[in-house]
Amino acid sequence: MKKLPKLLLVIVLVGAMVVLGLSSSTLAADPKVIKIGYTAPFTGAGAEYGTNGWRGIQLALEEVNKKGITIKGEPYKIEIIRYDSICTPTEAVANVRKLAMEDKVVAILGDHCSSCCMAIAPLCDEFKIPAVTIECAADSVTKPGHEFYFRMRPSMGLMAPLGIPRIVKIFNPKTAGFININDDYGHSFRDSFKAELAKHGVETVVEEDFERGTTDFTVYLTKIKRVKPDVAFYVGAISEGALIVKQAREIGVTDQTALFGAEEMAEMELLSLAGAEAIEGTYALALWGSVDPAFAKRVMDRFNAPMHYAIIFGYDALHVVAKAIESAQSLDPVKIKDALKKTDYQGLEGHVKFESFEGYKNQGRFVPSIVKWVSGQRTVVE
Amino acid sequence: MFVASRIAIAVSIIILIFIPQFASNYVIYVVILAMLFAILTASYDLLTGYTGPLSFCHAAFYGLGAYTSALLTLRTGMSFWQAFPITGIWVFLFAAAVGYPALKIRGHYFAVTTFFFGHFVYLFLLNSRKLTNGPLGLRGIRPPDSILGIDFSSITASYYLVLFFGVLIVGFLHLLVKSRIGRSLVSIRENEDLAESIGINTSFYKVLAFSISAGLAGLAGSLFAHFFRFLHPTDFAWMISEMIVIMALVGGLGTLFGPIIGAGVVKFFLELVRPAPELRFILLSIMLILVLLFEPKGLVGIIRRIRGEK
Amino acid sequence: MTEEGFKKVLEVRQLRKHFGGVAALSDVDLDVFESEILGIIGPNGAGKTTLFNIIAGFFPPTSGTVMCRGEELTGLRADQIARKGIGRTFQASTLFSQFTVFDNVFNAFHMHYKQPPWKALLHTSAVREEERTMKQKAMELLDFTGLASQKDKLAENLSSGYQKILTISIALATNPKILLLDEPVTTLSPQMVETVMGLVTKVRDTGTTVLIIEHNMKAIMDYCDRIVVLAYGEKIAEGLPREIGENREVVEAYLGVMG
Amino acid sequence: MDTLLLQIGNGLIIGSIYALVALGINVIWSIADVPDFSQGAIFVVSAYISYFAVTLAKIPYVLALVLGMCVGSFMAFIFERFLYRRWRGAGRVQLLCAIALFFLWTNVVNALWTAKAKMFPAYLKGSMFGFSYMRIAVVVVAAILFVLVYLFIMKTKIGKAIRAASQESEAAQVLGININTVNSVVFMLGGALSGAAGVLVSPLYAIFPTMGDLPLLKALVVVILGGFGTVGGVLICGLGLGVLETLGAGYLSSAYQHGYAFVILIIVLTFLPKGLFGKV
Repeated sequence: MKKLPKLLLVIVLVGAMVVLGLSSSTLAADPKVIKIGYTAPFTGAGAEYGTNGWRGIQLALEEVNKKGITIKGEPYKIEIIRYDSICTPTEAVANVRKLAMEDKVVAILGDHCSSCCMAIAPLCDEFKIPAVTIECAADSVTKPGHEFYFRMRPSMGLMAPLGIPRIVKIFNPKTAGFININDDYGHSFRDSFKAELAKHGVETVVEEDFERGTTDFTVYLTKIKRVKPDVAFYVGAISEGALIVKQAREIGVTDQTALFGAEEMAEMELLSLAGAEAIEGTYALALWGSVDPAFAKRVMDRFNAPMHYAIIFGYDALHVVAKAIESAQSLDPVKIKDALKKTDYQGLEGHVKFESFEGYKNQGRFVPSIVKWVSGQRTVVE
Repeated sequence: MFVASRIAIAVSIIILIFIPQFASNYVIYVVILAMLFAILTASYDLLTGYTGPLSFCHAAFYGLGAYTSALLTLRTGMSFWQAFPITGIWVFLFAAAVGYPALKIRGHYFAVTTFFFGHFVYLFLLNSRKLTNGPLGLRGIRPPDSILGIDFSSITASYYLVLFFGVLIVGFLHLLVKSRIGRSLVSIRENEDLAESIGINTSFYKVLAFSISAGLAGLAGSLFAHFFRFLHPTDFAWMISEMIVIMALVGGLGTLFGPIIGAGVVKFFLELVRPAPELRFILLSIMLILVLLFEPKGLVGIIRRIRGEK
Repeated sequence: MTEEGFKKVLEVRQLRKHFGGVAALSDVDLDVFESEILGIIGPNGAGKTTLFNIIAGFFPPTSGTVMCRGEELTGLRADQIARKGIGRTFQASTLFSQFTVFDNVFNAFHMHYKQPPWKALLHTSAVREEERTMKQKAMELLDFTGLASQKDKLAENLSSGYQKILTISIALATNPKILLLDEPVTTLSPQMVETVMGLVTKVRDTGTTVLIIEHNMKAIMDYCDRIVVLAYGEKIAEGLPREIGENREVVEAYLGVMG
Repeated sequence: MDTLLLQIGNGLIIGSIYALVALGINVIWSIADVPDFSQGAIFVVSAYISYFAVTLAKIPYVLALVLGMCVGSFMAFIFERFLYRRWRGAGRVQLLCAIALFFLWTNVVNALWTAKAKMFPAYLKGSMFGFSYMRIAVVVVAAILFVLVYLFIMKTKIGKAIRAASQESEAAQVLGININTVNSVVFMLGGALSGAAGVLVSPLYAIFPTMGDLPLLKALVVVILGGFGTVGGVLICGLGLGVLETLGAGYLSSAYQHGYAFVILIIVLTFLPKGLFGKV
């Protein structure tokens, strides 16, 4: 039986390692540091969102930490702990539980994908830690909403009533069409815009779903070309949008149908991906009108990347949380939550205030703008 | 069963029982997922480890179980305690219906076909908006109704529920594998023609193993649905099937407790690497290749070599 | 030993088998009598193994029937035919190579369990009792075939001769009434041939009918009661070893010197 | 042009990509008996390397195509020489290794060059009948490669050895054919074809780490439909799948565009276990 002890030792060791290894939080929290968590997709299909969001947060972090936050006379610095959610609910929930329980953060930024936001929102109430989402679009994230979960950008349901009247004014369409990514973002965009269009007497005649990873859209665009709607909304990530608009131009869809892109298609990156000629004369819904060139230059110098709304949201989100901590003058998450409710901050994207209205809770409200690409320039349409 | 392994199992169960008492909420959550994956890898081992056919659609049955149980409770007002067994039986029958024609295909053809079947189930869950609410995810799933005064909305109660069913399922698998039915399955894995020549109805047993393995994955799905209370198709995509295969292989196919150890080790490894997002899947696939290169029988193979067995 | 005195155990009528245009078997008729050793010889590609695979149910014939004591076997699955008392071995010595010798044979008792599967699952005392008797039977069979001393060896570590004996033991474990042996002694040393053929005779003496496909003419001539000769899918001769020895047609079919 | 013709044209273009990758996998599968998932990784890596060659080193597109094929065959050679060869005969281990390689390289590319989609600069302008010259070029180059492979297998000495080995590898060894060289050549051929497919498809769409997933899966279906048949069989099945899929998405439901391959696979496998042109 001499083998027994050796085996027993191995099992006990593995068991101990499993437990200790997991709760490997830093033992003595550094008194001068405020820990804020950030959960976002850095790998998988949604990796673009996470990368851009992180860039915005880093820029804001430098500004905040330069002068530090003084709480009851003590200067503090912010430290961000980021984990990958791969746009998968179980991973996002694991991130939030680790941030809350292990890293003991006072506030959380993220997630980007609506499926993850919907999974982590109830947890924030459970752990009583405030969280600000970067770009989740689905209505159900803040409707009925959660006490500890905040969203700055307007949800799909809010964008439609603000955007559609002006779209109807521009195109005066009778019929409309949709070609959208087959995920929570794509479907919530289509559902709310289709409903709002119907209120204005515009009939939706064609709806095309494509799966993430699809690169050839000629199949769907040919159907849209046959039906010839007056305006066609194309919804997805910016790389998908660039492909759609190029292939639409190639097949001649744009001869009878005006192309109207979702939020990502108002980004400068569309110009670099698709080229000025392909996007000439197309419109897009934009989450930011114009942003001061100095910030755009800072982003280009630092990351050699064009402006993207996720950068802006990440930047604003961190500043909003920093302001809330400063006004709360405490590291108690509940006090920070109360301070967040009273946020009144002029951000890059617009005036940030979290209100509860029309069944929404802790939801920001601002009017999205409409952009038109004219000879390679992103012009804001009033 | 060697005395040493039996003690090792008893010690592990004791450790698992005491974890919620002193571990943080995050550790409990991770161990619950690890246990669910242990049920998945153990049930996967019944098919690929013991009976032979290599399949890549185990996450599809996990997903079908989760959505079936969630929809039964949401749409028909059934309680978890009724939906749980019904889900297991439904996924078992569904797998038998799909498995019968599929298992006529042999070797690599079968592996690649299951790869596609898994993706097709993912597409179905994603695209049937009316049934599964598609990409918007299924919310508001109620935790199991409280029995014996235990309120299952707390994570510790869910932990013990998953542990209880986990031990039951693994116990059932252990009895099955040690019985003559298990020996027949292994005969099929070793040599299908010879097994047929000694009177084993190989197609029946293969479909049986495929269906039991799927039904148990469906039960794991049901447990997950009522613990996590929010379902989205991405949790059941082919990447998860891939993960189950790696866990089972790293643990050691055909040993039942190998894949369970594999689930724990790989899940622990993924949590350790959580701060380095980009590296997770690179290191995972390198781990698989190393196992294939140096010890195809996985951790159990290594343990056996240490204990100087065959 | 004339045919009339004994009961027919196996009747093959008009058996044909085509593999995409190639006629592996055409119109083969065959009668097999109780507890005789019937040798089946013929050049490579004569259809011998195809005949065995059809009788054992591994693939269906293009046409024709196989009857066993009045019951039709054609169309049944291999495991159903095994249950009807027809055991077989394969051309290459097919074993559970990763099992021990004992497990190889013990596993082959699959058919004889009376306890229902769900009881087996619960490992009830009756089930455990049944398993003990099966283990005993396996040991008796190993003694019978002379492998008892090597029962804990891995099948793949056995010598080629003993591997052949193990394949026969596996087939015997299904306690068949008819045993189909596909080249049991082809690659063996003369002494090993004697041991294996001695075992075959011992099996026949217990009342089991044995059909042997073999190229080793000496073994066929010494041990078979009757011989059937197949060539190019047709039966060209049948009879006692003496008659087959002098048959000119058989010699031509073989194009070589016999034995 | 009538919509139906447009859709069939789209289908042929996608189908020729499937066929190219499928031809490589088909040759490998029939000789080394492993569905080589790692060809998907080669598809992606070759596309990225030729993208950098064109954008950074400014070399012309045709050279980038050749470079892509060289990279592809080199990677395939390394995989076979140091990994697959170890487990010749153990089919399962080879399959698991192939999938691990595919999984590994997709994530290595994601880690090295981030997930942001990159646009391959167009090398041809203008279009005809609603198809840009670049898309037509895909079908033309694919056809040329198919003919070259056909000649290579039918007319050259190594080609004959490959055909012999695909019948019965033991018999081939008896005839003095060195299985190792045949395997190396077959993998390098497969790698070159997958590399070419990667570089051909990039200018039409964008390159991103998971760009190899769908073409690989479709190519596997084509190989099974073709049932290790002739070079022509793979071409017909590849184009056929592309057209059927496009028509399915065009006229039935578009959400299941990538599901039709599975439906076709199941139908064929239940009725024709040997595949349409199978000789297995």
